[in-house]
Amino acid sequence: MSVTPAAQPPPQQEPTTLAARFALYQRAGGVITPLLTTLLALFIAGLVVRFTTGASPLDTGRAILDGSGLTWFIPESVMDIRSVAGTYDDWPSEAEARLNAEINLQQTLIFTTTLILTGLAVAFAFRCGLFNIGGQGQFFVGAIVAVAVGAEVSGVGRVLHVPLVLLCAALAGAVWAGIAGILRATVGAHEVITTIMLNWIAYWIGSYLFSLGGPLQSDRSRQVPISNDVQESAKLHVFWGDFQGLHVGFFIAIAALVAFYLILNRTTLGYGVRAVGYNPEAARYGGISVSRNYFLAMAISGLFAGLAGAVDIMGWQYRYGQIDIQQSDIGFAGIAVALLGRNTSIGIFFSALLFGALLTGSNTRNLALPIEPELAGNMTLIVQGLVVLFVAADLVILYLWRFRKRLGLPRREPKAVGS
Amino acid sequence: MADARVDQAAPPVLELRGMTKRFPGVLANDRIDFDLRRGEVHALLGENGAGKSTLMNVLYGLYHPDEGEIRINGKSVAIGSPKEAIEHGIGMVHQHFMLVPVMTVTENIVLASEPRQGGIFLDYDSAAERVRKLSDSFNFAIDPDAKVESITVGQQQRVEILKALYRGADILILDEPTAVLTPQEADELFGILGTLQREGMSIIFITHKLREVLEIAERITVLRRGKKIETVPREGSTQDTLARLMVGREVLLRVDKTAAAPAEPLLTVENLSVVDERGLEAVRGVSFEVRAGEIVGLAGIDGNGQTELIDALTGLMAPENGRVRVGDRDVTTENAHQHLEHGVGHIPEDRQRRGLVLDFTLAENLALHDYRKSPNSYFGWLRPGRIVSAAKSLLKEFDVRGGGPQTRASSLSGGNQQKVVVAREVSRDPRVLIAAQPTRGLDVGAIEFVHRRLVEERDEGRAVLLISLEIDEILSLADRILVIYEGQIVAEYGPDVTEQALGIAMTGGTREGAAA
Amino acid sequence: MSSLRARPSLITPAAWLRPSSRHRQVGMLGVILAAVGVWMMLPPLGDNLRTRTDSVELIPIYLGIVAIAAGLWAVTRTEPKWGWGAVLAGVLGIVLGFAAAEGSMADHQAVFVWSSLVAATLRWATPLIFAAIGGMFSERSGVVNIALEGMMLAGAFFGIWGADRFDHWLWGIVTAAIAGGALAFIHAVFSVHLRADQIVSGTAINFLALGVTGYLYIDLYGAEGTPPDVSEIPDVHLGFLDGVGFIGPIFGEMNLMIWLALLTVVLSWIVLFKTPIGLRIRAVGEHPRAADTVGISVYLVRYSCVTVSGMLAALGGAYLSIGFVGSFGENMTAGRGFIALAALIFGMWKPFGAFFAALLFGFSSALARSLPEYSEQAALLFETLPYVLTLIAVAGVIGRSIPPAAIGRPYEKQ
Amino acid sequence: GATAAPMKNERISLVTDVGRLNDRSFNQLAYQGLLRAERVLGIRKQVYESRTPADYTPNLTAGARTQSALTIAVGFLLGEDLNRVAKQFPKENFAIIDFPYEALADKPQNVRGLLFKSEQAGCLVGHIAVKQLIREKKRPILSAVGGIKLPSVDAFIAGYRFCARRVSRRAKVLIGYSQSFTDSAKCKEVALGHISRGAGAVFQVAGGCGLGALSAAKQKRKWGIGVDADQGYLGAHMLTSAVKRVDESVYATIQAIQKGTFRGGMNTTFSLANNGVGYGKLSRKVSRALRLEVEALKKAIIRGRVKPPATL
Ligand SMILES: Nc1ncnc2c1ncn2[C@@H]1O[C@H](COP(=O)(O)OP(=O)(O)OP(=O)(O)O)[C@@H](O)[C@H]1O
Ligand SMILES: Nc1ncnc2c1ncn2[C@@H]1O[C@H](COP(=O)(O)OP(=O)(O)OP(=O)(O)O)[C@@H](O)[C@H]1O
Ligand SMILES: [Mg+2]
Ligand SMILES: [Mg+2]
Repeated sequence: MSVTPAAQPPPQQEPTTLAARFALYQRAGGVITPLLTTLLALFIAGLVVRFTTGASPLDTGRAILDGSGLTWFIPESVMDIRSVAGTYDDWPSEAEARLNAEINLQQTLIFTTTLILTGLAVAFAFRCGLFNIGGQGQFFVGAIVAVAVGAEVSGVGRVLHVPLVLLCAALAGAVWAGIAGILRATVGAHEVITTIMLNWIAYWIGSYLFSLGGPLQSDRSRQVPISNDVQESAKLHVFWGDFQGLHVGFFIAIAALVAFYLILNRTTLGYGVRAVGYNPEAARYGGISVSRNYFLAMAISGLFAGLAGAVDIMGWQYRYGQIDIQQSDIGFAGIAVALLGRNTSIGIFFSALLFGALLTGSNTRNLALPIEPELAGNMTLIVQGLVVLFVAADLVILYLWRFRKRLGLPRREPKAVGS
Repeated sequence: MADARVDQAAPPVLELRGMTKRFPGVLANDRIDFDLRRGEVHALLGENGAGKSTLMNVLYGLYHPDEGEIRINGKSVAIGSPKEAIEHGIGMVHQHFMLVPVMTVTENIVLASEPRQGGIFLDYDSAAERVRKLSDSFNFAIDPDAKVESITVGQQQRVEILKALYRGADILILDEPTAVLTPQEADELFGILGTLQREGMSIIFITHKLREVLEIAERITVLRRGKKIETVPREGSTQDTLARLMVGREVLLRVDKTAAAPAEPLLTVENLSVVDERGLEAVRGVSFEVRAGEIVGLAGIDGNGQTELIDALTGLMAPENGRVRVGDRDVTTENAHQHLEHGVGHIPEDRQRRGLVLDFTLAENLALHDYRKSPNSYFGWLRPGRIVSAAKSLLKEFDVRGGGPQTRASSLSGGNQQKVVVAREVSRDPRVLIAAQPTRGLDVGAIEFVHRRLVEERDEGRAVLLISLEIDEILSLADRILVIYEGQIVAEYGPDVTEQALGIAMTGGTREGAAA
Repeated sequence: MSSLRARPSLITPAAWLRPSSRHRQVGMLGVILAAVGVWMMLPPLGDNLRTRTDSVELIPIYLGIVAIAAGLWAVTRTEPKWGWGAVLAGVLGIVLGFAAAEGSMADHQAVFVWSSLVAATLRWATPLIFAAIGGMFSERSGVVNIALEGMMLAGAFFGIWGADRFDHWLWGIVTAAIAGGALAFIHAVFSVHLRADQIVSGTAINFLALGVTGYLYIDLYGAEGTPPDVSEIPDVHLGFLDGVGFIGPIFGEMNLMIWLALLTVVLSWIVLFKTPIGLRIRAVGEHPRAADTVGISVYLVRYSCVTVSGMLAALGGAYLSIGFVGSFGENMTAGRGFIALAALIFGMWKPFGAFFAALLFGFSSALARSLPEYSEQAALLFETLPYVLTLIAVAGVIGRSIPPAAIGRPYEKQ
Repeated sequence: GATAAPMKNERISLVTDVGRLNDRSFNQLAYQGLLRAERVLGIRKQVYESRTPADYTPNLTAGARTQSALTIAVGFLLGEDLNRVAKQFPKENFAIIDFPYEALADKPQNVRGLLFKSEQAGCLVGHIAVKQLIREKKRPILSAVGGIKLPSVDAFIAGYRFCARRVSRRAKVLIGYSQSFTDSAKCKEVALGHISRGAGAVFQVAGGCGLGALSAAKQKRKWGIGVDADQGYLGAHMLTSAVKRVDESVYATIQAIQKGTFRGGMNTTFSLANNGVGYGKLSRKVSRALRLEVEALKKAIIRGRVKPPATL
């Protein structure tokens, strides 16, 4: 599965594709296409909801938007919340409604934080021509180490403890991904296999550590397979909200976005990574060590994913457990986030926000569909799938565009060659 | 079979009328008229980007024309896909070969019209047999069971021709077929085309090489910037008139240079042996030296160890034996980066695969070797401003057209891409410049530029090693000529050796060697 | 493509031995030593040895250490492949040695009933084989299929739905294939026609499959789940194998789908390498433009291959639901699609390669299921065995696998 | 408390853990209890599924903030979050399944723990299984297939093993964990392994995964024993089930709310004594004598004469 440019001969059709897309973007003004596809996606999802439940597609879209908390920015709109079918009562008061929007926005941003970091983990490797499908495992390792260092180390002040935990978790993630990097660099083992395997290894090691009687299982209660809570000194400051509010990890994620951009575009390291990603043969010819960059790119990817794990633990979860590991899929979501964001910082920010909003907005708490609750959860999964599917296909818009053209709308004359 | 004479009176087998093709922002073909007579070789001549390939791709159904009409044997036809083109008896050998490297010759040839066994299974044996027969009838000497990636470029091209013949083509389009061939291979190709012509085939032949045009074409159509300039018969045309039609100005066809003044040896190679990817010894005990102020030409047929030799000289591959010195420094075991540091410049043979990172901007590409150094970077931080401004002046100096420092390399034409590579290598002020196939696929204007530049570098006291498959290029540039054959240096000549002598040495000393 | 590399065709093909081959031998030796150590721990040899001496578990530990040393030696001397292999094999040997020392020896027999281990191996491998072969068709034609998981899940659900609805397992298989094919067709539309990123599209399909099957499952079957008396795919009873030692218990009573999986491997090999269709598929995956210029419809080939891949993956799912456990549960494929993807790559996109990779995986899963008898504490750690073994295998023995050249890149007609 | 007037139409919220509603285990049973309360008691239900642990707090909070009369947290995974939310909303009522209130860090006084003596149910089915095998002249080897090693799982198995051995010293209980509550193929493999080692009855304690174990029993013509709900409907191979009436506990708690008798800061323990656990429908092949014997054992346990342990 080579998304790795490594094995590709220089493609002739590539520029055409890029050029065609580029032209489209230019015509559409850059941001219009993603916006349009997102709206289209929500509408299609709404159609499916309509088909199965009879609810209006527009209401569905509106409910998801409300549920995501993004309407918090428009205070007038919060009291206007309508559930899809009207089974969901109004909030007792406007203040409560506003608080609800606020809580939802916090949850959206908490997801966004994690998704940005797991997205970066995929994107960085991708820029080096590697497909890091192992963000999940690196996330686990980061979370595990964060719990271990955050809970078991005590007596250091917050000033030391927080950076210590972040550092250890990031390093753990880097080491975990680095294994795949080394294997790719030295023996050429395909990173898709190795990272899938490392995911499962991390999964089971984590399950073991937190299992009843496991090394990291809670001292307080021998009854449950979860860890101790991290020390107060290892918790990230929550700066907005009381009920699992937004923590400063959000800014760590933003900083990571900036770091990602700077490393890639402003450092010699990033230059090497990109060169290898685009054309390993040319990079080698240019005096750049391909294997070193494979390793580094994977390790840095793992660093981001490890941070994601740490930030989740330190920001709101405070403990980790066997079941948490077995149910988590946030690392996989990172793949879609990165690719949807076209592996750039800005793109990843917005796609992480989109995913975060979708996850919060479409969960059963917010998208109260007029169907049995046990069906609703699966309905929201369908909605998410459809949205991702259509958002990815920006060409849909091009088809619609062409369709418009076929209707006889005018187009500009291309200029002659050589002018 | 009918006589080879072209029937002037009969209607043309193929006629294009007012063909127009637009790409976003580019008018690639502008109302072009073109006709092809039965049994003729009609050359299509033009600079890089003139629209030749586009026109032929339209004819072959790969592009859909915006306007225009195609007539075959007087009848207007619509060609919507290569499949339909094939049905109309059109075969095309593309500029970039349309072969699947990991499949065998036979598989490539029979693809999509496979002989079957019991209606279901691929009858590979009879396919291979047919391919062998077809190949033998044209004296192609191609092993039907060889993997395409393991045969020479010349052979690959014959496979392409066989592909067209196998499908019963009677109009054959060849897009820059000689760009990748050795002189011998090119001659063989012309022989083949002669045979085909005698059998009644009509051929469209695209090239930049004026000499070839005059050698085989009955008529020549010249395109410039998407427009048809003129169609002229061979009689009465000369290289100079054609070049002027093509470029729109006078072109210098020979390289002006003074005699070399070689000084101290800068590149010394002693008893070098290199093993290729498959563990075979590709370079076997080669020794030579290149002195400051001379151009040493390394002539040889493709696949005689040049690639491995270059890789070893530039640190991309560790030699098995022997040593390499740059100046006084032994660089045998050093890596590519260290070679660059010690003054080796390298214009690689494949600019798209090696020379450039096509998705990088020109500025980034120009910094490829030195991005870690001041002033391009500072403690690991790049300084884009410096990189861009350095690039700006380089692009100007080397007359790179079609983009600025922030343009992606992929959007440049081949000639300009090559200029970027040359600019980078030369501007680093290397002591030794290894130039492999520096003008492959370039038009006359660009070739002129690169050649001039190489001579200038020599005159500035660099040691230049020129590796080329084109005897012409070697003869017009080199001050001393080495011939490589089966991984060994088999002959050394001065600058005034004859083409024949060189050709014989390149094929192992005997005429039989050439046929093998 | 212009970048076909010309090879020296005239050089006599005598292979000059490189000095590094000595290093390779050391690495190989390391792998072999460690393998011997592991083997000695397993019955019947292990039991016999154990009756003579009680520190028998030291053997793999010693051998493992030697193997690691040899491996490191080779690694530092340009033979990373065998070197790392030896290191990892050595580690495995040591782990097994310790496990043996910890565990109660009486349980060895229980763990290594070879015939039941082989039977379990085949059961684990079957869904993987279907999905990996399915993935092979898709990826050979140039379309990444990360959605095998979802297609499998769809097969699992619609398999049981069809068997229930039409009262026969045969219909279950048919509906599973249709459902998987339909899901795959969506993937094809998006990744071939709409040129969406193939991985994003695949991820979305996985979401969709999870949602759709979960939704329909609850909607149709509610709290009690799929009916207990649903028609299941039968086992094939081979009477003449009854009582034949070792073979009998394995092949005498094997599920029809396991036979079908084996058949699929052979058939797909024939299709891919012995028919014109296979030739075209491979050409499209390697060089779509070349295929286009001889009149092959790249889109058609890709659409069909992706659809077939979904159908096959769905058969793997159907095996799980109506072939093996006889019921459906939400997300019952539990990541097998991704393992199948790994098996496909590990098997270098070849039918038999994928088959053996799936077997390796099945074997280690089967082994992991029985190992907890050694040590209850470490039960969860034994779960890592399939993954660790695969990691060792990719790292140490196989190494690089080169994907079809055009994979992942949408093809644009001019 | 006969003082409070019965309320009608109050809102009751249910928050699942990440197993979600259709886990064929306590989430599903709790939901069924809620449905019954909706039908019979006329409450208004409000169900929040948790897809990730990040949903726990917001979901519990939403339950409290929408003025639910009671918010029920399903499972110990929600313990820490419930602790926090219950403190935030001291006036609201909460209940948590399978978790003692005093194990919550702050021991909030508005939370009620709903506990189950699953070992008693395990004991009964263990007894039945051994007796049945002995009567059929088979070796008394039993299999228990657990999902993940959790106290709530082990309680069943501990009772099962204790009472199996109580019947016969020869009785052997093979215990295996599939390490999953969803992947039924894994459970089936574990069960097949046990059966190949002679197990004559398979007790599943693994939610949805356990269906695989029961399928193994069916295929190999051994006895199957269900868990949580009465799974007798699965077929003739079902010997009985160890029933844990989570639905009952939810229903009873809602009833208490309506009657105004709900108190936080304490636990309700559901056991054989109050019919909170028990055994399911017995196979038709179970003799009358055995049926009487089981009832006797049940009484013995209720009186405290037999005390199955809750841990292995
Ligand atoms: N796929 C394409 N998309 C956009 N523009 C194109 C495309 N192909 C060609 N062009 C444009 O059409 C013009 C003609 O290109 P064409 O490839 O026909 O030139 P050519 O004569 O074959 O050049 P050369 O001799 O270098 O092969 C080019 O200058 C280019 O601008
Ligand atoms: N896909 C494309 N999209 C837009 N412009 C293109 C595309 N391909 C080529 N061009 C333009 O076409 C011009 C000529 O490109 P072309 O590929 O014909 O190079 P070339 O001149 O054939 O090079 P050479 O023959 O030396 O390999 C360039 O200026 C480039 O900008
Ligand atoms: Mg060209
Ligand atoms: Mg061209």
